[in-house]
Amino acid sequence: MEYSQLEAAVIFAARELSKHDGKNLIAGIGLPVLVTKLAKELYAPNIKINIESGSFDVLIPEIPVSLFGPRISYRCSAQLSNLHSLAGTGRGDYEIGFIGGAQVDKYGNVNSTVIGNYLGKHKRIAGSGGAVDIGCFTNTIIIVAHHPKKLVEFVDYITTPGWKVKKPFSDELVDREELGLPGGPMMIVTNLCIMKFDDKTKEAYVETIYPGVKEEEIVKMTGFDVDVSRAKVGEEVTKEELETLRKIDILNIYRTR
Amino acid sequence: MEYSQLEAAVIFAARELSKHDGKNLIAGIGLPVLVTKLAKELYAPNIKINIESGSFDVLIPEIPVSLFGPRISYRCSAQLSNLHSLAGTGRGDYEIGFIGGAQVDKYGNVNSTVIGNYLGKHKRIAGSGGAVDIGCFTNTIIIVAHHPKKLVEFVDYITTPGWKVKKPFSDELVDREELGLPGGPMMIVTNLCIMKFDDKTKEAYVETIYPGVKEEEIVKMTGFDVDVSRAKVGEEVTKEELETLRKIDILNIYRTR
Amino acid sequence: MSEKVVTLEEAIREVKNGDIVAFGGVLDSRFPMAAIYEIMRQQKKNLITLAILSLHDPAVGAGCIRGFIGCYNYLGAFGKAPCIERECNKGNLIIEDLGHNDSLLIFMAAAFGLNFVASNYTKGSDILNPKYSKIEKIRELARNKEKIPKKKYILMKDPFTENGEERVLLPAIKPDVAILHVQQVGTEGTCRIFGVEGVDQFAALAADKVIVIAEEIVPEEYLREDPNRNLIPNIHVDKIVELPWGAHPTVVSHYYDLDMEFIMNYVKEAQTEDGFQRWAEEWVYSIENHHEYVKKLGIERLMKLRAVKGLGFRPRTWLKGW
Amino acid sequence: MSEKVVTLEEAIREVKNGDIVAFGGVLDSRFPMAAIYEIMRQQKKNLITLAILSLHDPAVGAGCIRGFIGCYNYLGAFGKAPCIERECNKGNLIIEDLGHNDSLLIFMAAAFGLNFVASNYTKGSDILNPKYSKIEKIRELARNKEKIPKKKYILMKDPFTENGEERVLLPAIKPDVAILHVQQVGTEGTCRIFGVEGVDQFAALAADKVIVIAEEIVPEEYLREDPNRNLIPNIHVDKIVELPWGAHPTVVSHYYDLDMEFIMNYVKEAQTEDGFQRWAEEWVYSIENHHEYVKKLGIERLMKLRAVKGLGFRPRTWLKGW
Repeated sequence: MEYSQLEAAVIFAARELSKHDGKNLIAGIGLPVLVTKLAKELYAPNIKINIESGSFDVLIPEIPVSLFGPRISYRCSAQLSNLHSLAGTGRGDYEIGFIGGAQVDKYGNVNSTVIGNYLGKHKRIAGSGGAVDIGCFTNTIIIVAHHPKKLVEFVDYITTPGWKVKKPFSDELVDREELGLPGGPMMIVTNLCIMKFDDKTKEAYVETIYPGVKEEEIVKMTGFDVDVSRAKVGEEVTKEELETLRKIDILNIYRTR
Repeated sequence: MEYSQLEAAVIFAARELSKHDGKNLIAGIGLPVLVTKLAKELYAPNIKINIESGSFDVLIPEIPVSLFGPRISYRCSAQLSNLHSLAGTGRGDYEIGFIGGAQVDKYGNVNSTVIGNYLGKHKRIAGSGGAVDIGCFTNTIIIVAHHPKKLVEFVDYITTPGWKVKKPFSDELVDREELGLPGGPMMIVTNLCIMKFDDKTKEAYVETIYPGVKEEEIVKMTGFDVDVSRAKVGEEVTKEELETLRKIDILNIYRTR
Repeated sequence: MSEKVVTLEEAIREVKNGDIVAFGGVLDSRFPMAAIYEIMRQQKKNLITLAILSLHDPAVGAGCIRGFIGCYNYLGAFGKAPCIERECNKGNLIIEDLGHNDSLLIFMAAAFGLNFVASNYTKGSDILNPKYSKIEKIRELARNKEKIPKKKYILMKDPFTENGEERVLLPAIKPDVAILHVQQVGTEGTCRIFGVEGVDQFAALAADKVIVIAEEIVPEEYLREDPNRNLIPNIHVDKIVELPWGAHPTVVSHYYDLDMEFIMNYVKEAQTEDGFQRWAEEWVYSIENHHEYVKKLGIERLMKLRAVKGLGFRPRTWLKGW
Repeated sequence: MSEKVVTLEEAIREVKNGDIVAFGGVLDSRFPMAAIYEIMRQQKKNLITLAILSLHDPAVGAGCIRGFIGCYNYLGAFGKAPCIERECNKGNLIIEDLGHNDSLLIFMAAAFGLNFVASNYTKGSDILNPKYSKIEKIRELARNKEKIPKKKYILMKDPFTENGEERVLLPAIKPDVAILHVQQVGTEGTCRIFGVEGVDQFAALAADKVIVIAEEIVPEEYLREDPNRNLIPNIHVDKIVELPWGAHPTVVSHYYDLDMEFIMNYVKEAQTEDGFQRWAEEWVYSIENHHEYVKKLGIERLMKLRAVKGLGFRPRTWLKGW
């Protein structure tokens, strides 16, 4: 079956969640919801999806456009305030946090606030939403379109702390651990590959390439010097995966195809 | 009709609330609930009674033994957490706070924590409950049995700040205003009289004596040198007041008679 | 019926220029749009808004809102908020970037009578970087300047622990007015919300004045049959307005769905200043009140948006006909 | 049925000596009495309890609880708590006196991931007076000493305001375990409470481990029909125990009333140490489990306590016969 690169991204990301069945996860707006729903259908039936909308253990009967609407709160365990759910990051409730981002660097720092110079010429983008909270305390999965302007050497603004972060009240870069932050980026999922982080350097390297994608393309489309030497080719997308995904987003609301 | 002194206290206190119809009040455990319910029946139908149990605008269909039971939460406006209601003191939501106390001094400071020396020989009593929170931010009415051991020169321990209070982290006495605390004691209601506070000295004086009570008795039963020169005799308790009170506490749960 | 019940026009007259306004709902959900339109009609100035929203975009375009302390500036799935972006670029809108928890904690702290809290939700990020803070500029806009803290954050050593870890102090902000759109309000002000609660309760407790706009006014006694189900007590509500469809085009759980077409059209029109002016003229200024707005939307459009009982939304595959 | 469902005995095995235990309910309402009895049977030691309670009195008498950080030590309308008073006088129970709001804020802060908050709820009182603080002694009892702050309060100038008013810093405390008694729990742990909510939700969010004892286990789907009505999400609940009448003799809204006679008898018996030992032997140690306790209470007694539907309690004038 034919499939788009973005469909591959969603499916490969969902496969990664199979290792976390039964755990608590918090998912941000957009593709994370689609990925986690697919994972719950196929690989991790007991994963608990929580949303910063105050909705715990959500079922997602239909892919939502709004992260704060009835398709999220529908028959969740409890519908409380946004703070009740998102403060679960600080409490240590969520093993995994799943976010998107406009700009991601090789240390897994994410920028969703401004592109350019915050104090000079820049373009405003979405803003943090819950991304900073999720990034400070959970093991994050970051999903982003593979493009040299999006996968960069260093982000213009750290919205979500990755492995090399700002020392509070300064521009000095320090290791995440130095600030006592738990968790950290686990992987970057793009429409071409999955990158993980080297234990020592904390830099992203290509771990899994989707079938049919060329290494050269990844190198060309990555805005930093990326290690592809450890890359393996992922298993082919199955008919079941694709059909399930298309059934979940039957109207292609998330434009994955 | 015959009535007890405690019934007089409840009725005279309820009359005082007639000036506050339509306002928000927070009432503590015990007699305050009985007084406010009587006031709502007779003098202040639109007074809003709130309880530190998280219960807003309560109806009190039957006099409760527990301040945290179903007779309090019954058809209140909203039943939230204790913090939701009691923090209304700090928010400035309640014009009046109504509390009891084991020991009250001439400045309207209330002690409900220990009788004696906290660091030496002492007897433990109830503890603050919400009394300190109510006393810091509202105009308080304090109800107490008239006895020289209960109405004292200065309390053994300030649980609820009155007019002369402790400077934070010290034993130094300062005026309440110096700490920026709003409100303050409005009156002390006993089974013999109502005391109010002199605007200048902030000391309690007898304002209203219940019919049949002798001045000498008040002087004798008061543990501090009390000014009775301004006292007037209150209006006789009516049949309607007494009947309503006895109907509210039909089983004499609060032992007012 | 209580004296609290007024018209939308009367309720919005309570909003003063330079007020700190907390809107209820979140983003494209249960957002008080009719209030946004009325704020535009009454030409409020220098308002400062808080928290996670963005469907206030038209009121930014109309020059009513000039300060924002919060965490989000997109129209969710509909992408960039055209007026927010434009007015921000022109220097007319000042944004102080926070995280989501901190945006909420500002209300929570005020709701519970606290002055500040030690929050750890931004460590390592540039949100905490003081060089990006614009709180002083926002302070200048405020009618009650003392309500806006002198600093966005302050760093201190934890005095309660052995090691004295660094803590981030985040100050409370008490809104002048909260404007909420809820599904049901009792005749005396008790509120019941269905679905996502957002920060409505904390905002209502924290604000000096609370305006509640509701899909329905219902008997107070009905809501009081189950007080545990209610989110905001009557004593906290100052003004009540009944406005069915008053959150259109945002989604109201158990009542109606997102009007995606309407929002997409807005986004398209508002790309240019002229386009936004035309849109505002058509959908706000030339419309006398909410009744006329609903009539202009038309029955056809509204019927398609109705939520299905037992679900709280209308499944997209059920959309054929109504 | 989820693996979370266990017996009371198994659940209470999760409580370790020296644990900081948050009990749900308040005072004589919805208090987890069966858990108190089982704590006595399992002879826990050096427990530290928080907040507003006092019906834990028998576990104080039995020597299980030795620290208390909270605001209330009476049995409500039933007067003094005999074992608390006695053990306190003997130096076996260490009480750190707080106000009610501060007792709650300790949980709230922990629930929302804060380290401390600036609270103003004790200014002017001796509660704030450091010479009366016993926090260091309570710290010695704790299994996880770092969980108890070094100081009860700290005073600082407000760094966010022009005048620098003095603020009182109050630290969060994260309980090791929360033990709640609720009316309904879903098969996966979702909790629904009727009537007074106490601090159960904050305690559940804050605690490392959460044990929920319920009048009834109900289908999870039933509670999920209205998630806005639920107070504690399933993901926060670790152990579930079904124990009808498990809060006896305290009151459980919509289920049963206060057993005043039982409490008055307890108060009378526990006036002396011997009397308390006799009471404990009769009502705790000689009773194998909660089933036996309920049988001993007898049907006659229980039927009189049943709440009336539509009211949530049984009017006292309806007590003739059952």
